[in-house]
Parts: sequence; structure tokens; C-alpha cells
Amino acid sequence: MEVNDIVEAVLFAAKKPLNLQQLQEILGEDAFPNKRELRDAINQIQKSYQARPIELVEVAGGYRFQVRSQAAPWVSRLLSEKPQKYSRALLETLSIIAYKQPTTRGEIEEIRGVSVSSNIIHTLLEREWIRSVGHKEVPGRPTLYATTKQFLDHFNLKNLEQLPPLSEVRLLDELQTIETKQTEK
Amino acid sequence: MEVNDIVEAVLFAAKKPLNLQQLQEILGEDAFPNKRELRDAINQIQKSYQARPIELVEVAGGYRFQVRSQAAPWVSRLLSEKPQKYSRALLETLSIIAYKQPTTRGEIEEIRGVSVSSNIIHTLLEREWIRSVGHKEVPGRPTLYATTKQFLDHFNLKNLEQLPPLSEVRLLDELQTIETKQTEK
Amino acid sequence: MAESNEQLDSADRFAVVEGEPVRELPEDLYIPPDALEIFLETFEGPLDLLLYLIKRQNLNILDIPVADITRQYISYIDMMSSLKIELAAEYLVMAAMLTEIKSRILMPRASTNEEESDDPRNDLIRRLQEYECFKKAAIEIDELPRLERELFELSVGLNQIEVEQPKPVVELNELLLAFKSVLIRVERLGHHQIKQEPLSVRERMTAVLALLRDSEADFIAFVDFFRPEEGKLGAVVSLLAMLELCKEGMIEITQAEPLAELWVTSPTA
Repeated sequence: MEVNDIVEAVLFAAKKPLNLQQLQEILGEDAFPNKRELRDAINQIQKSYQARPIELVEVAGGYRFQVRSQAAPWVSRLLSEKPQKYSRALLETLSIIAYKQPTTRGEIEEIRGVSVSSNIIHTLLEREWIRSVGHKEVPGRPTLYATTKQFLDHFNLKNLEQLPPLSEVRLLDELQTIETKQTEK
Repeated sequence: MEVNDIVEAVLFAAKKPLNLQQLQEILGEDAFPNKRELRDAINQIQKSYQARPIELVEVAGGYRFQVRSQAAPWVSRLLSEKPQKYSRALLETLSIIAYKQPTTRGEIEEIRGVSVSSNIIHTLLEREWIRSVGHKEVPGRPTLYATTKQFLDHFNLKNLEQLPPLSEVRLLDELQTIETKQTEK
Repeated sequence: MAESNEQLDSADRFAVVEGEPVRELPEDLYIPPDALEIFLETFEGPLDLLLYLIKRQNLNILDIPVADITRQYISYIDMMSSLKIELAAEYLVMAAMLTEIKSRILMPRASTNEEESDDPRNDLIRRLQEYECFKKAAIEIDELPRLERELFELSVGLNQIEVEQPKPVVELNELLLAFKSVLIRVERLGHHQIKQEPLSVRERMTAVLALLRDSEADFIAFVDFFRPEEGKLGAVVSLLAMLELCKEGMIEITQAEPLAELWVTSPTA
């Protein structure tokens, strides 16, 4: 692949803007482009997207592809579509925090037997269903998470005690999930 | 903006594949494109990216832009984590579910000749590559597993038929099978 | 053919003698004991090991010399057990099955037309072939270009386009069922248990930590965590919560001198 193509691919794949320095590091070992060459490449890519509905712009953090503002009405319609569903992993993580709070990510991972992605914690924090209530005094001082008032509100609970005891949770019927899932569709 | 441009912008902005139905809903109120027009638009967009390092592909969940595999060496330098490697046990379990779906854990164990660890099933469920689709009406009512759209999307497939063909069990006529194989190539 | 006959003969004499289990193994079967465990780990089970033994001799699954393969298979199993390597039960079941097939083949049969219908190897051959198919399929699936390895999704900025995206709604039932599956898994794996703890205590633990975190002062008086209007039960819940937090090192309780006021603080605050 040529430098132009690599730069284009990398800028598309990056989750945030990349500056010349970062591009240079990524291309470094093979193509040794200098900054001027990189800037030329970027100029050429910018030109080739002139007639397209996306553009390569320079923002504070570097260069990034973005959708042209003319497409805003449709893009916002796309994004305001029906809400996504939370993953099983997220729900399991949330339920462990509810029943075992205050608890750390490490403890959740130990119970679940698989790692808990940062994304999940991030989503739960953003949703304000959990929050950090302190740190555990063990090596690394991991954050202690607990559920919030918003969590109780969403699930229409007055307090945590209204969550059923473990013995009842164990007896829950699988069929009920199917019902819930179907009503969502 | 024209239909082509809107489709292109929306596909760029979408976080997951979009099918014709979804595209139609997003464009509906203004442009009223029918499915054929949409497909034409997609074809034209696909052509216009032929020489670029990204491509518009169709997978099970619909259409999505992705970086071409030739750019993988550079793009993976962007990522902090190495791509996950899956164990043979997991891949064998996944392929048995893919080709024999819906199937139970017991049937997978029968084929592999060893027990399938809960961790593998759990990981596959969590990746949303498989899901439970019911229970088999035999003693114990074991869960039936099947692969998902996300599995196909992840492996860049439109449908199950695009999986590599499973080689035939050849008990009777070895030669015949070999011949067929050669003509296939 | 000659070689295989020779091996057939020696198969009857072969036995694992304590201390010298490798003595009579053919050259190519020798593996340094250290590597043996790793070697076994590379197999996905008895079928995989059998396939390896067959392929290594360029044999076709359809005409496995059962006696020969059985002998090799069992010599592996014996080596493992003499090295005290823990073997999955499936390996032993396969050894028994192979031995049975071998004895049935060696038994004189009335029918001369054995190759066709009643070959005791048939079932094993079918299983080996089926397993081989999926083993190959697994490799092929692994080689498919996939997201996050060869293919990458794009991330395009949405500059001025700001939208309030509706948040997913979760039913309590879904949450509880998620927790149920955690419980079931934990119980099955065994090395863990989630005990029933009164949620009122858990909730109070959170409240205590929150109070500490949100307060301006580093120290809060112990008595401030008790509310008279909650009565005895409330006091018990608070006390249990503080004891649990103390035990888990999430808070510290200090006292300047005996009988002085108790203070609660977060550790290394």
C-alpha cells in the first residue's frame, strides 16, 4: 500500500483525531515519511473527498474524517432511532454491583469468570446507574462501585431491599425472558 | 443532498451495518427511494471506493464501510491491544454450532469427544456469536444453540452459506469424493 | 506392511514396566517427559490424539490398523499415568473402546464378509471423520478475515450533529435473570459462592461510603451514622454495615483514647 492509502485507512480506523506525529509513528518503520510528505498526502486525500459527503478536517487533536454538516438531518434521524439494547455482560455486571455493593471491578471479574470491559463500566457510570463510592484498601486501590438513586428509580424500587433474595432469583422462570425480549421487538 | 450522498453519509455515520429497510426509513420522508434505487445507490458507492483503502461491503446485518484488510498491519498499530486469539477448543465448538445448528452442548461433546467447558459457551454467548434458541425435547431439556447475525458480521459473511464448505464424511467411495473436490477447485 | 506386522507382534508383548515405560516404544513416539504434558495439551481430546497417530503414519482413516493404533494410543496413556499426569476421563474411555474393538477384530468370526456391515471399527471411523471435518472447519473459520484482526470498522466524526440518543430501557426482570445466570454459573464452577447478605446492610454500606466521600470533613463521628428515627433495627443495620466495611478495609474507625468518641474515616483519605 502507498503512503496515501495507509494514511487514509488509518485516519478512518482511528477513534479520535490523529496528528502528524502519530501518523509518522504508525507509518514509520516502512515508509519513513517526513512531515511535509504526510501533509501532502493529507492534502491529496482532502481533495479527493471534495465531492463526497464526508470530509477530512483538521481539528484540535489532529486530522479526522467527519460527516459534512449537510447530512445532519439524516444522520440525526439515524442516531435517534430506537435505542440499542444493553448486552448480557452489562446486565450481569450491573446485577452483581446491585447485590454485592460496594464492590470492585476485580471482584466482578472474579465472579463472572471473564474480564469486564471498560466500556461497560463507562456506560453504567454515564447512565448514572452506578457511581464510585471510594476505594478499597488493597494493592492498586481499586474503585468501589455502588448503585445510585437513579438506578432504584429506573427499576421502580424504593430501596435495595425490594430486590428479591437470591433464593427467589434462582427460581425465576426462563420463559419470562422470552416474553420480555418479544415485547421489545 | 442527493440520495447517493445521503446513503453514503449515513453509512459512514452508522456504528453497525444498516440494511435496506433501515436506510429506507431514514431517507423515507424526503426522497422516498425504493429498494431498487437504494441498491443502485449502494452499487455506485461501492464502485467509487474501488480504488480506495476502504470498502463498502454487505454482511448479514446489512451494509457497512470497513477498512480493507491490506491496511491491517498499520491499523493494528493504532490499537493498544492485540487482536484476540481464540483457542482451538473455542473455534471447534463455534464451528460445530455454525454447521450443526441448532445443537446442544451434549452433541458438541459427542463430536469433539471431550467435554465443552462452560467458559467457552459463556465466552461465545458474551461475544454474541451464539445464542440460545430453545430447548431440545429430550430428558434434561438441554439448551439449543445457534449462531447469530453478529457472528456473521464479525466474520464478514452475508449468510451461513458463505461459510467454507464442510468436507463430506466419506465412508463409501473415497475416490469419488476426491474427484469432486478437484473439480471444485 | 512388514513393519505393521512386526508392530502387531510386539503389541502383545508390550507392557509398561514401572520405571521404564518408554523402553519398547518406537523411536518416533519418544517425547521427553518434560514436553509430554505440553504435548498432550496440544490435543483437543482422544479423537484428536488418534487422528494425529493415524496421520503421522500417512494412513487413511478408512483402514486404520486398529491393533497398531491401539497399542500406540495406550502407550501414550500409560506414559501419562506413569508420569502422574492427570488425564481427562475421556482418554481412558477411548482406551477401553479401542481395546474392545481390537479384541473383537482378533476374535474368529463366522462370517467372512466382515469388511462391509459389521466391522467394529465403523463407529470409530465415523467419529474420527466427523471430528476431522469440524477440526478443519474450525481452522478455516479462524482463517476468515474478521473484524478487529484484518478488517476494521470506521469511526467518522459527527461534528455539529448533536442528537439526544434514547437510552435503552431495562426491565427489572431482565436484570434479575442476568443475575440468575451469574448465580448458576458460579455454582457450577464451584470455587466461588455468593452468599445471601441482607441487602439493607449492603445498601447501608454504600450510604456510609457515600457520606464519607461527599463530606467536607475527613472524619465523621461514629454516632452520626445512626438515626434515632430508624429505631433499633436501623441501628443494627448501620452497625453491621460499618463492621463489614471495616473488615473489608473500606473504612477505618479510630479513637483517640479509651472511651473517647469514635471517628470514621476513609483509609488514607
